[in-house]
Amino acid sequence: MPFDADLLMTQLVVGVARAMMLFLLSAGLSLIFGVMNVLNFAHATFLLLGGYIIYSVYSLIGPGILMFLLAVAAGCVVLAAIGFALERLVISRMYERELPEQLLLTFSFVLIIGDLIRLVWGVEDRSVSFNIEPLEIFGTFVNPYQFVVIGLGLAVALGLWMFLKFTRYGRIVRAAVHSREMVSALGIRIRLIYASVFALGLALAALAAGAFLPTAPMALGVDIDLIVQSFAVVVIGGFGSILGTFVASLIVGIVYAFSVLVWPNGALAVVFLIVVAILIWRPWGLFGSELRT
Amino acid sequence: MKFSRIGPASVFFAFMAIVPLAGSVFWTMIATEVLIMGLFAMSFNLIYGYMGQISFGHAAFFGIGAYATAMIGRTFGNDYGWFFLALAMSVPVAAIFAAIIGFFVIRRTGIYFAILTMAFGELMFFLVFSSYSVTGGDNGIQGLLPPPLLRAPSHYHYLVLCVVALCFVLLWRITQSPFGYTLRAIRDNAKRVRFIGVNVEFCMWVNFVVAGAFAGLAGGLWAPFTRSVAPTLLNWQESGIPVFMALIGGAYTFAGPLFGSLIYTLLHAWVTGVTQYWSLVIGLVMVFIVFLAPTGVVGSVLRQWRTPGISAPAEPKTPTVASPERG
Amino acid sequence: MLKDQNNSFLNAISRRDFILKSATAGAAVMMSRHARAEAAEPYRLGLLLSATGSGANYSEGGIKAVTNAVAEINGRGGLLGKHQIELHFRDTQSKPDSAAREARDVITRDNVRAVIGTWSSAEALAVEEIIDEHKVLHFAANSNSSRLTHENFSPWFFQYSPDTRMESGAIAVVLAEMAKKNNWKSFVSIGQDYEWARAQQAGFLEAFNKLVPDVKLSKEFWFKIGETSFGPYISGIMAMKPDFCFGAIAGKDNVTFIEQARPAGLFKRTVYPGGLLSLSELQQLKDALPRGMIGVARAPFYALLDQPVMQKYLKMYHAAYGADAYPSDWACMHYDAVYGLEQAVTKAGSIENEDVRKALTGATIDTCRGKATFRACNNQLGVPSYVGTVTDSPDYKFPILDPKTMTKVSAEQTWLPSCEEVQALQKKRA
Amino acid sequence: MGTLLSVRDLWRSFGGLAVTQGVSLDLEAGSQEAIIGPNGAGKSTFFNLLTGYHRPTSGSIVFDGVEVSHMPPHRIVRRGMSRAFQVANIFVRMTVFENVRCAVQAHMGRTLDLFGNAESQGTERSREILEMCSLADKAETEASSLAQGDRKKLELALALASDPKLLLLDEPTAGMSLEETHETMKVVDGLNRTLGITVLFTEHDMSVVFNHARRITVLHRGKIVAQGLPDEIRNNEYAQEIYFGEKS
Repeated sequence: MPFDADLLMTQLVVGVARAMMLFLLSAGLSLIFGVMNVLNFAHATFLLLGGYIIYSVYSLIGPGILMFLLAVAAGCVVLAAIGFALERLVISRMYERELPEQLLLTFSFVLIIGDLIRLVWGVEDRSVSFNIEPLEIFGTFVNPYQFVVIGLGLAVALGLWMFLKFTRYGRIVRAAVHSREMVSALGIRIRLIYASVFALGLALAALAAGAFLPTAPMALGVDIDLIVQSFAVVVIGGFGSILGTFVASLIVGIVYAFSVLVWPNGALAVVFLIVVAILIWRPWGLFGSELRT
Repeated sequence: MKFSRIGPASVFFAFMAIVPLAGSVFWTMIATEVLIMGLFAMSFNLIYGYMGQISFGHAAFFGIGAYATAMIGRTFGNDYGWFFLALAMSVPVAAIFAAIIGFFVIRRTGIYFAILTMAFGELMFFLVFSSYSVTGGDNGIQGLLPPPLLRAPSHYHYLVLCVVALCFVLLWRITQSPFGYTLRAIRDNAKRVRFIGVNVEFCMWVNFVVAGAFAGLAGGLWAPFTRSVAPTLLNWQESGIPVFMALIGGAYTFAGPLFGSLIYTLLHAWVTGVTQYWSLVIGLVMVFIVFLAPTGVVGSVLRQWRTPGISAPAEPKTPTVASPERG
Repeated sequence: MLKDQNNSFLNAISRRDFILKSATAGAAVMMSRHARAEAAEPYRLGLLLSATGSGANYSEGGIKAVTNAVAEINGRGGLLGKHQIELHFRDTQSKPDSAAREARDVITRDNVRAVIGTWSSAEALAVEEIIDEHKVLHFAANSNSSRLTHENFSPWFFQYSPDTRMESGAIAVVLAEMAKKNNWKSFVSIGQDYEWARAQQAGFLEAFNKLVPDVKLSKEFWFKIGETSFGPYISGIMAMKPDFCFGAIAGKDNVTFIEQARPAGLFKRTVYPGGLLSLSELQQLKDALPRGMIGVARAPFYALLDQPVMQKYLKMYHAAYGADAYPSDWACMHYDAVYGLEQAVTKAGSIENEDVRKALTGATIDTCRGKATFRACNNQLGVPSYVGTVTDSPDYKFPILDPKTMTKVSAEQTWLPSCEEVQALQKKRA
Repeated sequence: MGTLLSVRDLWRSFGGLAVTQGVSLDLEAGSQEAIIGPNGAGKSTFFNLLTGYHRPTSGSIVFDGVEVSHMPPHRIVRRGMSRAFQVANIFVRMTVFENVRCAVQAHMGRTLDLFGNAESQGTERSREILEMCSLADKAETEASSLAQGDRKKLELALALASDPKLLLLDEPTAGMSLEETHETMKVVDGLNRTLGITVLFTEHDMSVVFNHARRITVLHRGKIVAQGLPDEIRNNEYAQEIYFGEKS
């Protein structure tokens, strides 16, 4: 492999783009776990659901980039509503239950939603194509859509950070990550917070689906491949930490990109080697806090 | 008193012994599957029901056992000697991997234990998957025929029945031993166990290895049963199956996972024959179980007629399992 | 079963209610059997394809085709005019282990005489172990690793698709021409890390090196099935500056790869020949597919319009799914598999497995791809592979591989030249 | 009788905050002493350091002639130092008898006996301990359904199972009724007098402290501020000020 500056540069860019895709997917997962202590196995399945919904809305109102953005917004709203309802009706009954039962419940969502998608949309893959032309920079071609993804990832990261840092709701959510009892003690309606966080997490999954659709078709089984990588990111970054998820996404994305050059078929094994190493060294992740139970 | 604990299991094994007499190859094979998966689920339950930790990478040991048997079988053929050696080797090979992985995972509890086991499981999956020259990569290994006398489904069924029954007795002994009670104590309150003079990490490690070894044996039985192995045996979705079986049957009863395997396997066989939306049905059943029979089917039945104090491990009253020790 | 009942069944059939419909059809068969006690035994046929997992999309064509073909045959009274075909579908979940399990299930529970399937080669390899033991016929119309007909061969196995050696050999023939003409020196390969792609790539290397020994493979990339972001691979390929990039990618991954490679400029830097461009990919990628790209197809209906069987099937397909619907390569091959079974049963005059197997071994049958003969030593159907360049067509709403310039590489040109060589590879089964 | 426990200049800090600051303490074999101090004085941390649950930042702990400051808890227990917790730490999903039997078997070194029968080992001793702690009538009760007072008794029983030379009791009567308190302290006194077990306990209830401890150590902000016989402490102005003063 001829490693020159050009290659390192492009590999860095594609790595970061991959990272931002992972971040969009994992931010909601991390937030939900951080606040509610529920590991949502079905998070990527919700992404899939969001993708199919966006696809359907877009084929109704499309074509055009503006219409696509509208469809993505619609997808986010629908998923948020689903998330809110699901939390109130099902998840909220699980907080006092044992961990395996929670895992099993979200695992059963994977099966149920996967089949519901099949019932409604069938087995055909769905994709949206915008015929993007390559961009030539300094004699190398790059995919301009990568910059869209990177920009979106940064914007979401910044938005979430500002929301958590500067808004009242955000501060309550952060407090809930730290200690559930404290928030209830303050007399804040924790149930509403939980439902809202779940809704936000699912809306983020729909947003990720929107970023995903122009580059890869929505297809059954995609969720199974994605969720494992998403877990890797959340574990490395630390549950509940948006900054951690962001940094971990970068690590996983960039390491993966360079592993592909050196040991292509073992790239995912490398990612899980990192996960294992981190979990042994700091089980609460790079930016998670040790004291959380 | 003792019979009331082993009674249902005796009925179960007696029933398993007469299934082939009905003459249906299909039901014989289903029964074999119930036994193998039941052993897998019981091995998982050593970690969950008795030690209080949830492993989401237990299929790794099942898969490693299956691969150990498959690779020895592929190399040396299927003489009776080699066949039984290959089968037996699934135990130490899985145990060695469990020992290495266990060394790292037992330091963590609760959700971290679950995720660390899952990460190790996925790591093993990707290693098997990408070591194309050794493991055959994605296509796995085929042609794992047992020696002629064991080829007939009913014969293989009786072999499996003997092995699983033996394991059942061994597992029963383990759970009724001082070690078994120490595990229950660790499950209830790991911190306290340290202060009665027990090396908690070491106990957990031993148990992890034992559980891995039994899972490996289940995998070893599985490989010649399906005549082939593939890396999907190791991945995290496969690890969900024993979790489901243990919960459906009742993780806090000794034979619960075995009955869980019976229920799950029959349900699966029935549903896949009726509708292609089998995962929807299974998913709904899972939700149903989680909400309406949280102590599992066997657990719920037992609760109806068993006096407290007799049941080996009792049903949970407080959600203590998930919380890590320090916090 | 009444004839018009069958027609309405055929018309009404759609993807989603396939199972319900076939279940009721099965029930109807059972009932009519009770009604007419003297009716002949039904022919039980297993269908092992994916309804879930990564293979679901590509199994749909097969499911449709088999259902249609069965309905058509049953409409004629069944096999030999009296044996109604009873279809038993099982979801293999795109996983080898599940495939083996479902194969065993459908064989022992429903007593099927034959199975059709599966989607992936790894699944087919697992199933082949089961059918060999139970002496059940296995018609593969999708999965095509050459292991199935060589190393793991079972006499009960019949291959309706060109195997990987033939398919990749065909691409090698076309590419060797181009390499000589353009004075190419090096290339890279990228493939899905699974049986079919591994076999496809190995087959290509062997055949290509024989034809043009001095064009060198400089790097191979393998990725896990279901990869969703190919960025790192694409830039890795471009950095190697190869003259061409051989792709052993099929299905959704090929769609994703092309969707991402195009805006990344890969096709401006190098050519990407060899990917499987079945009707599914052509319809899905549409505009995103670079015109002029070289791809391979297994049964492109648009290039086979002169074949009587294809004409018949196409008419049936339009009747069932509308004038705008066309059968995918997978559908055509699965149709061939059922139609081939009928021809074998007719020839044997019996539905007994041993008779049908003997009748089919070495037989010449009519298929969507013309008359073709099974190779006696490994039950490989002697069908060509179709290598062509992507072009727009006035007749369809999607691009096709140009039939005018298409290279039809015959089976004899690409499979192992002699049966001795085939048999040397086939291991003895215990 | 010689010195059973000798603590020298023990320090421990958590993230820069020194919780234990140079504590030194000697304990005669056979004695029964108390450590008192307001909340946050560092009593629990001190116990945690002694029993190996936390490692000291510096200093030494010599127990029965052996340096134990870097041993893990289970090894210290096996050397004969046992503890009962303030909040009952029992095995809720086992019966009272199984609780104690498990601890007895651990003391017998049977923990790694995978194939033996738990029901036939250490049962005599377990019954003895239950008798001692007046829990014999509740032997078959599931621990989770015990009342608070009985939980504390079981806690004590678990600590006794390892046949300790030194027993550390963290508020042994917390949450108990007056009657239970009396009963429990009678058991403790009995252990000390008849079995010769050295006892070191912390307690909030001053009547318990002054009636049952032969020497009292006052801990404040991680330091020992006073030490002496009950009467001396009662009259020690410094101790009165920081302890009783802050408490009210």
